Amino acid sequence: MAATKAKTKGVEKSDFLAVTDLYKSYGPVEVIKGVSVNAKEHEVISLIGASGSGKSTFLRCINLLEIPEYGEISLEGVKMPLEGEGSKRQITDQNKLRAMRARLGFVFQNFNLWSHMTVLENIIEGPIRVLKLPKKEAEARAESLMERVGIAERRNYYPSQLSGGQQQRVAIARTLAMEPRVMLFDEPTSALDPELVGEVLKVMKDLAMEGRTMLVVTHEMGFAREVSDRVIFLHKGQIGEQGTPSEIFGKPQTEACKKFLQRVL
Amino acid sequence: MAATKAKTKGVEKSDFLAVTDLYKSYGPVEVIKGVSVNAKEHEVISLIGASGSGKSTFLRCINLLEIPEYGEISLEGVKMPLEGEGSKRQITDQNKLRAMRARLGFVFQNFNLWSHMTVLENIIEGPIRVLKLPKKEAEARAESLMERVGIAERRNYYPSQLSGGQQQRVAIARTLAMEPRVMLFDEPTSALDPELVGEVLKVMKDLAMEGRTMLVVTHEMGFAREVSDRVIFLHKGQIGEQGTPSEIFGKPQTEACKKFLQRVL
Amino acid sequence: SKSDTGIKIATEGAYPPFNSKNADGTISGFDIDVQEALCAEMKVKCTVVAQDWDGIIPGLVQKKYDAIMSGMSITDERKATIAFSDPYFDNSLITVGKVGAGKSLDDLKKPGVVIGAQRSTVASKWIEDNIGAKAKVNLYDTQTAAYDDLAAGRVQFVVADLATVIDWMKGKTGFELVGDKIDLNDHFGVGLRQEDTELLGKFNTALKTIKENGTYQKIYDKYFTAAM
Amino acid sequence: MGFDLSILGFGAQGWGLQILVGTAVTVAVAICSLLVGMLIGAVLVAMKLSRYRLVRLPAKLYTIFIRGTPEFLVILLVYFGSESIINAILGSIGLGRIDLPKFPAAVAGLSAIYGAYVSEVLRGAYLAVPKGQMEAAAATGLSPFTSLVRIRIPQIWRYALPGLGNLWLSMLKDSSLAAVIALDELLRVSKLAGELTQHPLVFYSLAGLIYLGITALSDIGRRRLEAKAQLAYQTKAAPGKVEIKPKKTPKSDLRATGASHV
Amino acid sequence: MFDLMSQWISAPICGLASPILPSVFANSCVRYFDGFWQTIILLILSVSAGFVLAMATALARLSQRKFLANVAAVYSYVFRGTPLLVQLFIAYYGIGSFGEEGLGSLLWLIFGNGWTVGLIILSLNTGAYSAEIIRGAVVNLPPGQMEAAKASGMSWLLAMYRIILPQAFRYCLPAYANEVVLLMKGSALVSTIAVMDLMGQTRTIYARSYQLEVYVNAAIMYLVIAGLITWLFRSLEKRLKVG
Ligand SMILES: Nc1ncnc2c1ncn2[C@@H]1O[C@H](COP(=O)(O)OP(=O)(O)OP(=O)(O)O)[C@@H](O)[C@H]1O
Ligand SMILES: Nc1ncnc2c1ncn2[C@@H]1O[C@H](COP(=O)(O)OP(=O)(O)OP(=O)(O)O)[C@@H](O)[C@H]1O
Ligand SMILES: [Mg+2]
Ligand SMILES: [Mg+2]
Repeated sequence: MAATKAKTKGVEKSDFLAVTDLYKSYGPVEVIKGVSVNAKEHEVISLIGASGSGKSTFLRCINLLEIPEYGEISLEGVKMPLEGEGSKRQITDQNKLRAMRARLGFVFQNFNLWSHMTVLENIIEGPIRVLKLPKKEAEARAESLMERVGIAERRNYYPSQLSGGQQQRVAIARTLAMEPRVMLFDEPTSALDPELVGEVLKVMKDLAMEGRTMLVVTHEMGFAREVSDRVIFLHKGQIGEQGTPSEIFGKPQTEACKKFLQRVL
Repeated sequence: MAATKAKTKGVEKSDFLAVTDLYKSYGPVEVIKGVSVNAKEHEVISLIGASGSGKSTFLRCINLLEIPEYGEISLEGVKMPLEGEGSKRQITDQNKLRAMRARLGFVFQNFNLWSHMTVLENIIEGPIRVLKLPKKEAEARAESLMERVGIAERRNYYPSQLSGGQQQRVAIARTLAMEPRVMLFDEPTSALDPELVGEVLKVMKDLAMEGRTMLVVTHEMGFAREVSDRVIFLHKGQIGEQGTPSEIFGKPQTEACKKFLQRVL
Repeated sequence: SKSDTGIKIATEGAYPPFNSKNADGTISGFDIDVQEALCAEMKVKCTVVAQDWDGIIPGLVQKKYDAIMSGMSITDERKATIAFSDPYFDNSLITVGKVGAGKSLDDLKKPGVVIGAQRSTVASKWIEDNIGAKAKVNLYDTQTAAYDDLAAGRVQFVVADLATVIDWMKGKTGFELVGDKIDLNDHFGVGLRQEDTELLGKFNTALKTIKENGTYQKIYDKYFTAAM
Repeated sequence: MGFDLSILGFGAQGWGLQILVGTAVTVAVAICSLLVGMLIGAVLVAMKLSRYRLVRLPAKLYTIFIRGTPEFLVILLVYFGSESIINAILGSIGLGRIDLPKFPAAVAGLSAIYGAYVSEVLRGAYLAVPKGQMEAAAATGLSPFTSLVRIRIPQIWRYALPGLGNLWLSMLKDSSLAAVIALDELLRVSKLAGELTQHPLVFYSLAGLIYLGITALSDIGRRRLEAKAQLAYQTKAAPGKVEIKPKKTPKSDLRATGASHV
Repeated sequence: MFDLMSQWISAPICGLASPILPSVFANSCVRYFDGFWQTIILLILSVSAGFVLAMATALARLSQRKFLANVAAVYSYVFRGTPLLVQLFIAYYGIGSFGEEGLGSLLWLIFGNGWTVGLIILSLNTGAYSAEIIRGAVVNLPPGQMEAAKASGMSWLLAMYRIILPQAFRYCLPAYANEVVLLMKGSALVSTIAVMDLMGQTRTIYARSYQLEVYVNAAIMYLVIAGLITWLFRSLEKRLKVG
């Protein structure tokens, strides 16, 4: 991690991942209405909130899977390449975007493993094609990652031959293989059968422990409470409340948050 | 009802609908293993039991949608036209079968409304084609039935334009238009959204009140308790237990029935 | 009995000057004029039907029509299937090529040469028998298509009936005849079903008459004398 | 390469009228072949759905044959073969010969081809009708025949329409094959005109445009029909007020479920 | 070169087999086989070229660039909206009528003989149809596949090439097999532009004997090719089947 630390020199810690005043609508419906989140390096932030409150949309805006109409996103002081405002907003520099996406690891709710590739192929694809790693090196990296998330003996299986929990672990390994600066998780366990949730949460906890910067949309309140440095409660496209887990779960301030926690706990 | 009563003269009440020692298998799997049920006229019988216990199969055997390998079925003393035994069993007289089916109204779980016909057309089809009623008369009958189940203002709608509850009420009206002697219901509410169940149960209760002979496979224990004269608990293709609602729901005798009731109540 | 109802005569309609279709849908040419003269002589009503070359003999056999007048050579192969009247035209083959493509028939055997002809004609058979496997032969559904490819330059030579070549070369520059006429003792006749001997007799009589009374010569002059 | 526009006109030297007539023949061949093809298809599908292997087998073999043989070849086979067969049969029972003109021959060839494809479309549609629909009919006491006519067939139509629409589009194009048996349809007229005027490109391009036009028109018509057939199946709208909105069908199905693109 | 090959293959086969073949077939055996090889070669080449073309067209149709997408759509529509026979005639008799002088010697390499014209038109035709098949498959893939590719920093083209198209191809293999059989049948039409493929040879044989059997023999050979194609694609499908 020494190398990466050196890279971030001169960047204020609070600016590691900075999302400023984000707005996003679908047609006439405003889904995100001015959300700002600054993540420090090594910080683990949980995003919670009712269904439809805009959590996924917020996350997808960060790596521009959706283009927000207003607001800026920057990683380690470098801005996402956007230009214009409102519906005219555009990506200016596709190459820069790709480079930045590679450093923003995204783990999907539905895993989205590439179904025509084996576990190993899924993991080495990005490093080889995007990071231009030699195949040997990519494979070595993949091996250690598979070991780590506990799917090494499935390396030649196809996604359809894996359980949901295994698939999600592969998806996490695939993202890690890019050595991203920040990991974004969108409800990584909600598509899993209850008995498979644990194995994925365990991997995520390990990641948090080793100091990864993580932004996690989750319905797993236990995870949020135990692992996060900060919990953000999204309410109707805005930040309803935020604080340490003990603040949020212990004494929520707003009505909305109280109600939400009552329902889910 | 005077006319119908006259018709049944000479038939013993207990013989109104008689199913004797029915057996049915699919391939090697025996699904119904010797079930006998005698329904008296005006009797309402609820069939309950775990999923897979053979309730639907039993009901479908009654009007020969499935052909049972052994056992007899008779309505008002007239036997269903079957011949042979085991896998060689055959229907002997198609005309007679059709006439008897017309008098055994069947209401499906999935309604099975004819999707290319409007509500009105669905209801008059049977009377015109099977009972050879003049169109005028069939329509008059349909009108009063639509009134009764509360779908009169939808007469020109197609099934796809109706809610599930409305569709099931049309299906009941379609069956009633044949003026059947017995109504067979196969879980008529289980394909409905919870808020739509009530409207169909109400129609069925009305039918029970006016003295229809009914055999109802249902998961609605409230309905079974309130409306039935007798409740039959099917267990693994046999009658596990039967009695009045208060007997069955109050003090079930068998382990299986107790367990089942615990789960569903 | 045919004379009561009239007879149908098939022609290809893509073989000038013998038969070719016009913009108004009618067909005209030497074959048609001779046919009209013959029918007038026989006093029967004749109708011309257009028929593609490939199917023209099967069509006759299957009684789609009663006769063929379509610049058809009398050959032994064809005689196995149908009957022919006496000849009404003496034909010979000729080779036409682009100016400079060749001087004699031997040039047809040069490597890389492509020769065009209409599928299933005397010409195509002659190429096969005399040039053999040495040349590449392009076979076309119609004679016109073969000429079109000669003009376009896809083939260097076309072997075809003398009369059609002369007709086609009218007003064109850049093409010349190659070598001598190829006389195969080839004659055009009216194709008829083998069992229709009565009709055959009538055709022969009529043919004899129009040759004797000068009608035939007039038609012949109209199409060929000036050209050749 | 300049050309005199009058060759496209309607005067004595113009091929306009011929082209128009040719277009009409093309459309007529396609329509007749579709109708006859539907009849053949209906018979074939009845055979394919039969309980008896011996009845199913010929229909199946026939379909395999049509699927694997060029349309061009089938048309020639029918053209040269059908009459001999028909006449052989007629002859053997002591009847006279018949004369099969080109138009019916073309229709016979094309419908022999499309009958096979239609039968596949119909078979799919037959099986697509939900089982419950027929069970409800049986439970009501409708006879098998009445159920077929009143319940199954009206619904088959709905499922079959997209497939039939596609077949129609390929049929239109395949009707150009009638040119090879010298039926004066659009393509053959264009060919003759092109050869005689020495402007083949003009006439072939014109023919291409006309085919494109007919295809485009048919495509619109097909969508209308499909939308209409879907009328009863649109959800929750007031009756009578249901809009005829062409359902978005991917353009990719210009091609038939299995027919040629000749 | 090809002629030589076909002679080396067909002559011995026919020589050996003629005693057991029906006479109509035996008499024209060499012709049939020459045609057979021509058809096979034409098919292999046009399927290959058409496949590349189809991929490119499908990509263009799906791309964000309006102009590219429109060009691809028009190409695909025109070739699917007109009969193959018309396309062949336009190219061979129509464009070809300008001759070498009109078209230039480079274009004449293509338009100078029926075989290359046939190859080009067959490729363009199957390219247009296959592009639609592939596009349909791409559109029906789960959108998450593309998103995951984007999220790992792949460009659109790279994602298409590595992630989307390989999956789409597996998905549409049965439809594509169907298309290849249709192309095989369509290829019979090149006999109208002076190509001696199986159909061209068949028609020439028929012109000599007028026996219906000549066509029946050809039909059997075409059926064999169709069966071969179906079998090939089935095994390909099995090999590519995942999980
Ligand atoms: N592509 C889209 N088009 C239109 N509306 C959308 C789209 N995606 C999301 N929305 C709407 O935006 C709102 C926020 O959606 P989002 O998926 O971000 O919610 P969420 O907080 O992630 O909910 P959940 O917990 O159910 O995943 C919802 O009302 C949703 O219907
Ligand atoms: N067509 C069939 N072929 C084979 N097995 C069948 C068939 N229909 C039903 N079965 C089997 O018969 C058994 C009884 O089925 P049935 O539908 O009668 O149960 P049920 O009591 O109605 O259950 P549920 O409450 O789920 O509707 C089940 O195990 C089922 O799998
Ligand atoms: Mg979400
Ligand atoms: Mg059931």
